[in-house]
Amino acid sequence: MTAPVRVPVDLGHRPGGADALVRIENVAKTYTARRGAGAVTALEDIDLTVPRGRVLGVIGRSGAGKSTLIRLVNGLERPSRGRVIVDGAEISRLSESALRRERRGIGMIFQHFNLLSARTAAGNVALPLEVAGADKGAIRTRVAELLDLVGLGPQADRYPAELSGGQKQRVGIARALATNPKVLLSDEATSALDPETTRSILDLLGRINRDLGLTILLITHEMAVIRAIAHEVAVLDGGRIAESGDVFEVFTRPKAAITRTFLDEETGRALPPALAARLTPGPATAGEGKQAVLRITFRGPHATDPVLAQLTRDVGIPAGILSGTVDEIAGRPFGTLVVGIPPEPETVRRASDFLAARGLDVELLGTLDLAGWQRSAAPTDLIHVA
Amino acid sequence: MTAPVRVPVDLGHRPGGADALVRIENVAKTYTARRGAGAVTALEDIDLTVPRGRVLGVIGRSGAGKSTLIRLVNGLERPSRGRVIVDGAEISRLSESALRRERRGIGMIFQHFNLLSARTAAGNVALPLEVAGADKGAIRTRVAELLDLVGLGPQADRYPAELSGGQKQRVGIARALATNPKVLLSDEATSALDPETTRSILDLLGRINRDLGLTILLITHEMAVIRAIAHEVAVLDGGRIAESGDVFEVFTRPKAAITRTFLDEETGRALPPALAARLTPGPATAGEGKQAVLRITFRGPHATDPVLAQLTRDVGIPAGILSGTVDEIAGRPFGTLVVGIPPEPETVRRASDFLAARGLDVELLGTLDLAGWQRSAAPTDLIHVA
Amino acid sequence: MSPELVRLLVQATLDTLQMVAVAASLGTLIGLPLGVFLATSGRGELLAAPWLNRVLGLVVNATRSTPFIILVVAIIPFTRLIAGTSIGTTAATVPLTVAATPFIARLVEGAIREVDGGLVEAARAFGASPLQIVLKVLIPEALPGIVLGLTLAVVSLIGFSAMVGAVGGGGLGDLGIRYGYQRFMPEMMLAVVVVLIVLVQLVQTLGDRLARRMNKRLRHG
Amino acid sequence: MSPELVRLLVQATLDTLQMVAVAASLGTLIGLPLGVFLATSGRGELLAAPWLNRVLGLVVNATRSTPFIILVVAIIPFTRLIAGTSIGTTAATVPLTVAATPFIARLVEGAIREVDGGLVEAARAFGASPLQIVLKVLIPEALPGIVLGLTLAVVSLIGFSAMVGAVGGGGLGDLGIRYGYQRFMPEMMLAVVVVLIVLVQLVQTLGDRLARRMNKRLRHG
Amino acid sequence: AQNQRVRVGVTPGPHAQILEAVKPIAAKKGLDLQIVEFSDYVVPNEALSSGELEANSFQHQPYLDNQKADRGYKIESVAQTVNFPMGVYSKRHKSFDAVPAGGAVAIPNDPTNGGRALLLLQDKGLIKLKPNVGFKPSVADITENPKRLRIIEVDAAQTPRSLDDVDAAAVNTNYATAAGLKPSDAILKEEPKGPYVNVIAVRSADKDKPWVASLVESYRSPEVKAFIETKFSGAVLTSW
Ligand SMILES: Nc1ncnc2c1ncn2[C@@H]1O[C@H](COP(=O)(O)OP(=O)(O)OP(=O)(O)O)[C@@H](O)[C@H]1O
Ligand SMILES: Nc1ncnc2c1ncn2[C@@H]1O[C@H](COP(=O)(O)OP(=O)(O)OP(=O)(O)O)[C@@H](O)[C@H]1O
Ligand SMILES: [Mg+2]
Ligand SMILES: [Mg+2]
Repeated sequence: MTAPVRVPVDLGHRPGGADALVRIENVAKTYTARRGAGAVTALEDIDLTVPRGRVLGVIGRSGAGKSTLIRLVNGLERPSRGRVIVDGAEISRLSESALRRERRGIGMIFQHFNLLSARTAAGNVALPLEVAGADKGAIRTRVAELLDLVGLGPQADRYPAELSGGQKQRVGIARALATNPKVLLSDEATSALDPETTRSILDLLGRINRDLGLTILLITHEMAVIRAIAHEVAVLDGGRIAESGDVFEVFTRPKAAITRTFLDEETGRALPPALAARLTPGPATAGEGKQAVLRITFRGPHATDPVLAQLTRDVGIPAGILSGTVDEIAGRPFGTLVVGIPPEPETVRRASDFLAARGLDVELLGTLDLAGWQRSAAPTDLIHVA
Repeated sequence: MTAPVRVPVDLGHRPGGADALVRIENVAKTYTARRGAGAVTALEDIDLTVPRGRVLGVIGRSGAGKSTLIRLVNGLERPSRGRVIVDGAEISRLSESALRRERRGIGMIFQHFNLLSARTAAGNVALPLEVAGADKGAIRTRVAELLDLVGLGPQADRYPAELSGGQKQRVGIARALATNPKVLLSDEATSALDPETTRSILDLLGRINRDLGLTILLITHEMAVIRAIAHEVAVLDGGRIAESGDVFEVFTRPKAAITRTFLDEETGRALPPALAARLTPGPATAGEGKQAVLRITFRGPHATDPVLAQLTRDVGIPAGILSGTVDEIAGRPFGTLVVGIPPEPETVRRASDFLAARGLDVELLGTLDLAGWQRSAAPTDLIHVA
Repeated sequence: MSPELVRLLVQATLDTLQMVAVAASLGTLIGLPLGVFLATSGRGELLAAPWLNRVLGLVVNATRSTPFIILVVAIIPFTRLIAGTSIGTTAATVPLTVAATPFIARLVEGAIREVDGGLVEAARAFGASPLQIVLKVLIPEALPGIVLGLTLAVVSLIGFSAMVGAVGGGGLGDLGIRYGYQRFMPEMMLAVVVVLIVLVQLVQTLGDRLARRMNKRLRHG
Repeated sequence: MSPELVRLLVQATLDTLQMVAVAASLGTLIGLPLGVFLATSGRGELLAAPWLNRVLGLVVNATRSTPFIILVVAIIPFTRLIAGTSIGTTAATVPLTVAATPFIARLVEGAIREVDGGLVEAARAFGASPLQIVLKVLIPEALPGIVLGLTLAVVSLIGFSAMVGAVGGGGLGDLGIRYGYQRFMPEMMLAVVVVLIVLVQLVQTLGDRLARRMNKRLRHG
Repeated sequence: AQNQRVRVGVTPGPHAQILEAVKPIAAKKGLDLQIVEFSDYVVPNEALSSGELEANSFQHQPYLDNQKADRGYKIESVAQTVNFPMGVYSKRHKSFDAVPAGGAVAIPNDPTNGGRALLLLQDKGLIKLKPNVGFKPSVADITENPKRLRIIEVDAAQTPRSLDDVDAAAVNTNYATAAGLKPSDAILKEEPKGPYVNVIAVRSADKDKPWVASLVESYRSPEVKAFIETKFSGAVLTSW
């Protein structure tokens, strides 16, 4: 693929994004019962807004109602209760013909691609342009440009049946962007893409968001996607919003259990599985071969290593890193370290106090029992005294 | 969903896995040309084996040939050249009817699910059991058990059109496991799943691999999946194998550029994008506001923080963590830190020598120019002197 | 209308129902597998038997292109073998079935060809035999289409059955022709047409409902 | 066969070709949109117009269930209006077209109903109008099915056209019946049947090829 | 004792209607007539020959002879019945002379009636047919057509319906009256004593069976004659 130029995405909070382009008010959605299966309440009590020019990421378990939510926004589903308003138009109440006008300003990337089998990649991308009545020459130019952007120039004349999964997905992305919509609804747009292609697609979306003010409502199950492109995030759980807010806030201080669980699956935030198996949650208990495990979260202007060095040097508590990550979320630095310290309650208290005094978030995960740990010497080596 | 019991996966190298259950020898695959499009060479010079009872992960860019590769293994595609042998049977040469017998021992999870629209979730899972001639009662029991395992008990009687993307994918997973195959071919089995569900599915696969000796050939674009479950990994690039080997080896010492690129997209291994934009690759150059950026890789029995502390204390070179991660790959500890140090060549040389002497891999990424860095004070705060 | 004509109308309706029911059932019994075979036995397909495919295709085409009355006469010995006689409503069911079968086969073939290739691949991947694929994948997935096709066939048969008058068969169409057309009795013609329309309307509605009920795919709203 | 009979055969073949070509073309011209409408105008569907849907469905059913010869008589005034006369090959094309149209409409309806609902959703999401959805999504996606349906219709028409002999329509089927059958000229019958089979075989092969060529989806191998 | 079953094949229209009138009379003579209508001219003989009918009543002698010659049936006529003289009608012209050169003439498309129509035209000197064509000449047998008449063959019952579209049409009288034409208005008329008297046919083996006599008697009864005369008001001529 022709690698799109890597442009760093400016994700800083910007002024002027005050008005809500997408407003979801008190929405519920129930799929009616049918012979052999009961009704399914997919969404309940949903209140959510996407400010103009911003990127809202939605995460949630499989079946949480994410696709349903996004389909409400362009009126493919009607809410059972509540209102959906996009740029002033009450989508949830418009007639199908009135919806048509509104939808021309809303691009959508479908979870299952929904490509026309009888049209080539180029033909599929051309569809929304034809629908909008663009002239032939303009369509040709725009389609070629879009296919190049998503790295599918050479595949322009292939039919969907001749494309790989990720290639199909990229055709869907190009198609959604074809008419320069003001809102983009993206349902797992990068789920079939490798990390490199994902990055280039996210760069592309970020660039359009920044340069053209595209508002994006983005569903994903990849935390990295939220981290890379979203300004705000909403976490859906069982059809309800478990929590929502600024990405940095939510990711660094997750409140809902589901959010924590998701973040824990990211490398560095939780114990490696081999160690996790030996962890007893709850207050620390002393004993031979035991370690109290703390998770230290660095938010914003704090450094990583000196804190542990100081803990050892100044307080006399040896701490070993069990796992950890230092990264940037929505452009702001953020780190997590999971460390092991001696398990005596007094030691744990002192360490916690010391760290808290330095402005760090500290969480006691439990007690690690390494007695009889034999399988591999490796993990224990991680735990050491500085 | 009913959360499957979390069982830690034993991924240690085990003896007795010497014989190759899947052998791909010198294989090439070309899709023939048709009116309007040329021939496509999807695979070339592929040599690959999956030892019995092991998990081989395959990664590669979108369109690299991963799906094609996996489809060769159960004979859904025939290679244009070379041989594919599964458990002694030459799949690439068998007649369709001979293939049938072999295929009953090979489960497959399809990238696009391929669920029967006319059957419920339970009916879809029952299909391979019916095909294998299991009796009704046994089928009912097994189907219920499998649906519970993938967290779809309540959705048993829903049709695919009434399931979410991830729910469909899990039906596909349950279906592939139904007959207790000896080999599982998995084409992006978790691509539509949230981190928590992904984890539970991987735990499930790992458990079956461990307990029943299931051999798995697994395609994924998520490095975390490889990390969590694969013993070996092969990296496909443009239809050829760019590199392959033990996961720990490949992930900690990636040789191919494509592998590095993929790993760099993981949190911690590369610079955060905001900083990456200010990095000039190449030898370090001194200057006002400049930092030399080193990537330090800890493999196996090495600790993280004391090294940096020692670098500061003993060598007198202040080092700040720019990003980093400490984790476990295939059960072995592994860490990466990207650090900034003063950019003078002599300093860089000394630091490198010191770290190398301690058995660490050190790589000079380039020079970071923070002069005029104003947007946010945050990232620079990460860089400090211990 | 005189009571006699009403009696005739009732009898004709029963005759039509009987003929169509039998011809449609038998036609489906043979036409369904035949259609499935035609759809799956081309070169490189599931049951690949290109030669047999071609021969059966030819037979189907030949049967379909032969005018009904010629078909009727051509198969009189066969009719007699099956029905014991070659005339009357019962006997007429034989050529009607012979005419319906290839028609149904082609309709079934069309429905089967619409089934997503990915589903067949999935079944092949699980080691399903061609027969299993046909029974567990192709037919169930094509069922809504097959039902619509059968509806089409039944409606065609109702119209078609008018021609069995040639061998002394009865039925509504024949009644319409004999009385309405030959004897110039417009009220009989009208009565017959009304009954036919009601009948066809019933069949069509039933077929549509059934097909809709069986279709578990996402519908285009 | 005498030269005179050969001449008759050639003339009949031309007549059949003409009638079938005209009836199939006009039938498609009207039947295609009609079928699309029937498939998309049910309650809650794309063009939702349940009343018109029901009325048109009734008309289609009525036309389909009326025996051909009765249809011929019933529409004589209409035929005369269109063709200037009610008898002869040209005039026969009118009832043939009237009979073919609802048949084609139902076949098209079936093909359209097979189109994946997700594709219509995608088009709706881009603000496509119902007409655009029909022209850019439904018809192109259903095209292989429509072509198979039209093939079926043309073959049916070839067999059906035998009945236009009633109004002096001529054509192969009529020739076969009047000479081959009624006048007991087996060689004529054979000649007619052979020409018919060749014709049908050609149409079927062409239709199959075309449908296959147009189908860009994954095929079941 | 049970009445003897006699299955009689007829064609729709007058033959069927007459047999319906014969039925009650035959019943008194111990015959249970079962009338089987065939909208075809070939099958009734085939069915009779193969024993699926005991008799049929739909054809005239020349046609029967020809069928026997063609297909070797062992059946024969046992009585003459009725005649449907054919007439040529027109809505456009008062006489056939007024039919212009190249005018269209509709005739029935079945060999019997069509042949009759052609022979009628030959008798009136309008066309010439090949010699020795027998009773069922076809359009292909026309050798001379000085008026260049366009002969259009349509279904027999269709001929009256075609009058609006042609200059003239040869119509069997029964269809003519049913369609509201007056036989007296015909511009050409067949000789009533032609060879086209219809017959009752039975298998040769049966011709001396008592039921045959009963059937013939019932048919050629005064009641039936009266029925025919009132029902068809002269369009169907009886032979007794
Ligand atoms: N039927 C086909 N005809 C022509 N080319 C094809 C066909 N199927 C796949 N290809 C091409 O072969 C290459 C490999 O495809 P494949 O599906 O194996 O990729 P992949 O690695 O699975 O990609 P992804 O991660 O996007 O699913 C791609 O360039 C694709 O476009
Ligand atoms: N047509 C339908 N009828 C009944 N239930 C449905 C229907 N569509 C979706 N559901 C149910 O509604 C719930 C929400 O579905 P939705 O597709 O919105 O989930 P999702 O969050 O997008 O999940 P995923 O990440 O797996 O795609 C699920 O439990 C699903 O099974
Ligand atoms: Mg979804
Ligand atoms: Mg793939």
